[in-house]
Amino acid sequence: MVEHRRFGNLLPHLILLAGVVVVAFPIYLAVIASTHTDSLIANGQMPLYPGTHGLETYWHTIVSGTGRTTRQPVGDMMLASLIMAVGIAAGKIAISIISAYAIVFFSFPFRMTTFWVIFITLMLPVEVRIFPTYKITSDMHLLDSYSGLILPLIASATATLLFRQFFMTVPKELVEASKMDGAGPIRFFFDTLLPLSVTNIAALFVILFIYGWNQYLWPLLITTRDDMQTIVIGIKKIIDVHDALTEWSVAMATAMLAMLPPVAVVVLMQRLFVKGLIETEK
Amino acid sequence: MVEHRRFGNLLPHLILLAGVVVVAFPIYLAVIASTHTDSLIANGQMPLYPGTHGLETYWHTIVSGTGRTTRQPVGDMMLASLIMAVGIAAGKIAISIISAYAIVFFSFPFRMTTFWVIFITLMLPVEVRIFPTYKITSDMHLLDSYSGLILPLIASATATLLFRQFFMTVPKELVEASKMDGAGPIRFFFDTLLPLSVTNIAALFVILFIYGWNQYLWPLLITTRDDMQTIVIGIKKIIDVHDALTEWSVAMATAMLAMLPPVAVVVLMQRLFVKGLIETEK
Amino acid sequence: MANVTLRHVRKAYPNGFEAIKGVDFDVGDGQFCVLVGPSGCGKSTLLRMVAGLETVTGGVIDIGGRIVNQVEPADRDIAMVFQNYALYPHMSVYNNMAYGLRNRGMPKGEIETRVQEAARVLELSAMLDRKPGQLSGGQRQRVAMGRAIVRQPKLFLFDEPLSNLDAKLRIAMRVEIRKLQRRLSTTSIYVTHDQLEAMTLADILVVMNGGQVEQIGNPLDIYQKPATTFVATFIGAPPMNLIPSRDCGLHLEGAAAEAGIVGIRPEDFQIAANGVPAGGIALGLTVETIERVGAETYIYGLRTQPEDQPAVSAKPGELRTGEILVRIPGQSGPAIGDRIRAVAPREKLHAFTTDGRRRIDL
Amino acid sequence: MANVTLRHVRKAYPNGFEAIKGVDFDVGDGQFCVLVGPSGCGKSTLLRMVAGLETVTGGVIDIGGRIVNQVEPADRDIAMVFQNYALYPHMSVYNNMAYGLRNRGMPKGEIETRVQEAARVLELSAMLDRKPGQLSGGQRQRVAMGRAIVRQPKLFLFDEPLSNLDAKLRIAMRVEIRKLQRRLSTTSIYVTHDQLEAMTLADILVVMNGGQVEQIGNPLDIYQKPATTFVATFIGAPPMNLIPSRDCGLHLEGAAAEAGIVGIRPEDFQIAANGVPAGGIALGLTVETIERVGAETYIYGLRTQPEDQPAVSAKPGELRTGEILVRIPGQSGPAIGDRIRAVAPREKLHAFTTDGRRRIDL
Repeated sequence: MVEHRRFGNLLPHLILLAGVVVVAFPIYLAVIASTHTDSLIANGQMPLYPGTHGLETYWHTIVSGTGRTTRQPVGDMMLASLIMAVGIAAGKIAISIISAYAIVFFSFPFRMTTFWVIFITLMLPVEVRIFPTYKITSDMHLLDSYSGLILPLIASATATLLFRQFFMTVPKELVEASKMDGAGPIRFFFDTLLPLSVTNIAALFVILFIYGWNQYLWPLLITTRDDMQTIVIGIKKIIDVHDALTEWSVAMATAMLAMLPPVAVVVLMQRLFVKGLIETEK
Repeated sequence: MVEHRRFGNLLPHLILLAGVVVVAFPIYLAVIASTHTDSLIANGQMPLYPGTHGLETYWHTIVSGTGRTTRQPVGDMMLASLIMAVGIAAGKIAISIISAYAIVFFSFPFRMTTFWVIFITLMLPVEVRIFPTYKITSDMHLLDSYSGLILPLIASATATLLFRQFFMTVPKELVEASKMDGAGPIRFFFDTLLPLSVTNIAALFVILFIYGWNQYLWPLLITTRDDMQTIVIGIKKIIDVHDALTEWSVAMATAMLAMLPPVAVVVLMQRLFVKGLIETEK
Repeated sequence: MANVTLRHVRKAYPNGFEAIKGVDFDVGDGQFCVLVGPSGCGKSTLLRMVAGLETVTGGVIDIGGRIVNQVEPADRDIAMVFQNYALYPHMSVYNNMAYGLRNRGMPKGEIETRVQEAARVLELSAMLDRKPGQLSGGQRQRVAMGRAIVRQPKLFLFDEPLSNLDAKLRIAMRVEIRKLQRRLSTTSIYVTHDQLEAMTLADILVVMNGGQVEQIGNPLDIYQKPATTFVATFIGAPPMNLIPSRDCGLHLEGAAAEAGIVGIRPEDFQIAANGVPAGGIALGLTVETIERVGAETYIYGLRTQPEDQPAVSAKPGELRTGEILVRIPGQSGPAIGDRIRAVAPREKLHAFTTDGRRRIDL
Repeated sequence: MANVTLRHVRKAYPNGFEAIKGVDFDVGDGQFCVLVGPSGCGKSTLLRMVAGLETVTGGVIDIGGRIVNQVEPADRDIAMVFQNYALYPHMSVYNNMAYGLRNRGMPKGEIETRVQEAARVLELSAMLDRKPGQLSGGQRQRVAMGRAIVRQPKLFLFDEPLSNLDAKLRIAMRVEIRKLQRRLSTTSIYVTHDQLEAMTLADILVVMNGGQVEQIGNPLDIYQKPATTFVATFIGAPPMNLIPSRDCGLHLEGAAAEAGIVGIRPEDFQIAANGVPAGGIALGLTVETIERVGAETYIYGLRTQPEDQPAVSAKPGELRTGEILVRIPGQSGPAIGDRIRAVAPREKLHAFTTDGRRRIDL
């Protein structure tokens, strides 16, 4: 009900507008490029309005891919990326919510020590500890499998910390009331903590899905099979062909397709996500 | 002063302990491996205790590198990684704190629309919008430069959101008291908001430094010069040599060295970082 | 020093909600004006409009002869004490007080003098180097006061400054604020929801309800002659008993026909075995609950109430239909279940129109 | 229904802080026991120990003849109402009340009956499907009460259940809780820092300070015969005036030599032009501040005080050295600056040893 006067002037508005243009313009270019023919783009004469080859380019990209470089239709790549991204996001959330629960609501000897050991180790993401992790994954014969793709990525210090922060704001009295009501630790987790975390889980899912979708280095090492090739790897392969024959329209269409699922997740989860983010405003 | 009885039993303790072992064991293996000779490791007879070649291996790795594969001493790689990671972290923090400030404390038309446009665009990290971004970076002749390496990575929706969340918890009355005290928007930002954000900035710096340190795909595309090769790229190159001649000890030493700066940042910033994270407990 | 005048001040939000529906009052030079009312009555909004933190939809706010509707808060020559103190957590006590002066470009020496003087008055001299986080609630409150004092403004604004303190400290700080304001004789506007604070602090009391002023005046005048039933129940604790006057056993001779409600304050009742004071009233009550708090005793009595007679109100926090509260001094009095007769003389009775919006003089 | 007995109950934290330093008391079957004291006195800790939410370092807690030191909270047959209500935000009112019963495996029909009955008593029947977030503060408080009632426990525990409500609602709920407890006649322990709440609710009042019991008894007995100066100032508002008895103008005949402090409640003073009641006292005061709150008037008078005589206390929230508070009924009384004489008869005087730890009967 209460309207608060904020600082108000033109400057921040302009800065933000400039920011929007800078960020959005490349994407606009990509959309435009994907609707023109390759020769037009290669000539450097690409117009700033949409062309007429849009539909056929996208159809071609999805079902048969950029034959020259990746040997895979982009549709298959998207499926592989989707499996990996959902697996990583769901796995990370499950692991981190349980870890945070243990850290916040249980007291056992060396609780904080354990926390810090896990924390420092996990702050080092898979890229940095990639070498030993690769060795172990390979020894466990998990190369070229979705398990090998997903499992080493699902431990997440950041998500654990975020859940820990949220759990810290859960009133102690709620735990105590639960105890009084005869609910043990498992019951408290499922009956109270999990329902209360729904919006936080949704917000984290969005962030982690995009994290998973964007993985490049690990899938590159772990997978050699064409049908497990993710879309980010596909893009890289297209870009690496440094000659005039680059299929620019297909490349740009692939880029657009790669953006779709993250945007879709953001838009679909938006309501829950915003609720999760603005909770402190209540 | 008040001790609260939490749920207490053995199970979570054991689970966490198992977690520590699973996460920490590969790293222990890497440390051990880096202290033995290559032939020993290649034979698959690596012992679980440290060997005697530790110092010479590390010295060799830092000053001359794994000559066969990367043509670069690891010391130089670390410097390149460091410049990139610090640049990305500092840039991300500067941009996102200013954006969050504009979004939270200023009211202008289409404030929320602007917010969402920026947000959705930035939720798509550089990997996904890599194609158009690469094209523009290349058109601006920023290939093979640190600006080209850093600038496209510094827009950060997540950091903006985190600052926004923190700014939301700053009491409105503090802004109003500031106004009463004759402090305009710029003064309020530097005199009050920035000092209050120190711990949050430190916490974000840790996370973003590690994010920057781990970049792989973008540096791979943008840099072709050997002296700008980052350590993550170096590791990848070593690992890609699939033959018996892999210099395992040097590889493991490189892996260890790649972990050092992130660990150092975590440990050095720990006090501020923890303060930033546990603020809600006050 | 300044007069403050509000004329037809209105506040409407873009969503159509009208928070302030036309308020007029004057605060004389050096006077202490208290805005009191239940939460949501608009008192804080009104104060924030005077401070310049909320825009004014209509009407005129005049501070010291200058219309300030369009003036920035920093340029209104006012100082405000916030409910949560709003101290800068990262600055020392000294810097908290000095910050506003520095922003105005005051010379360093003058700042030093003013802060030291304010610290002396508020007994903060020993803790000028501490951060607000190291202070107790009462000390923080003093720092917030100090930050206002050093500015030497024309007008002090207080937004429920004592509501975060515990009961004992609140009483002590109340007395201190009053003494300080008397000494500085700076015009002040003070917002509170606590009628006791309002009664004890105010030179002029403004009772607000639903965005409108219910009554303005000297606190004791308001207590003795509340203009509406709202004021009658809001000012004075425990609240005045209100009884529909056609109700059983209430013969109010000589009252105007429109007098639909009779009010009697709990402390104006006496317990008497028989007799009715000339022109007064007598009520037969069955004692339901007794609260003995030492200095006085509260008796909750149930009046026999015909089923078809609606009583005035039974909102939460108010008395139940047909319940009458009697307050007698000391610790004696009847037991639960006793039948008693409570009588009140005519000069202690209040009469209101049936809608409760107007007082009728008996 | 059950008796509750505490014997030598102690609580020490690993860091050595002793929160409870040996507490003994008994609550009889169906009695309402109130633990009252300033914040940090250990009252909440003690309640949480009875609830089983804090471990017991020493001594014995006995509920209904069973020593419960090692019993889990859920198995103690108790129900607790928390200060912030601790309702499950994602469950409907119905499920909030039913959750504890379901966890105990009670048949569905019985749960339905009990919840409906509790909802009827607490006037919550119309809002059983709502979430706590859609309820007002008073309604949430009722739901918290309901969650306790449906369990039909041996013992109710209340941890400052009214402190989040506004003043009017607090008084109404106070009366309701008392009536409800009388009807259910379930033994209850209630923690509050509000002495008024304590006085009006308690069958047995336990006044705590610094982890120890200062006095146990009937509220009025405690009011009339406080055992220590702490109790004397804590129970009763405004607090009792305490004066070092060797002080100027205090001739207390026939008192024991050890009586170092004399106490007089503000309401026991009268203003008289001359004369001293036999065995009583008379004080000459200069009026400093007057607070007229309608039903009564508070006069803050300054007593002439020799420089070398230390007064009892001047903690924040207490009276300043040499200041005496007099409470007189009505709205008349002296003006600021007047010199008055306040007299009190001998039977209204209290005497304590110099350290304030023991009462001396006059």
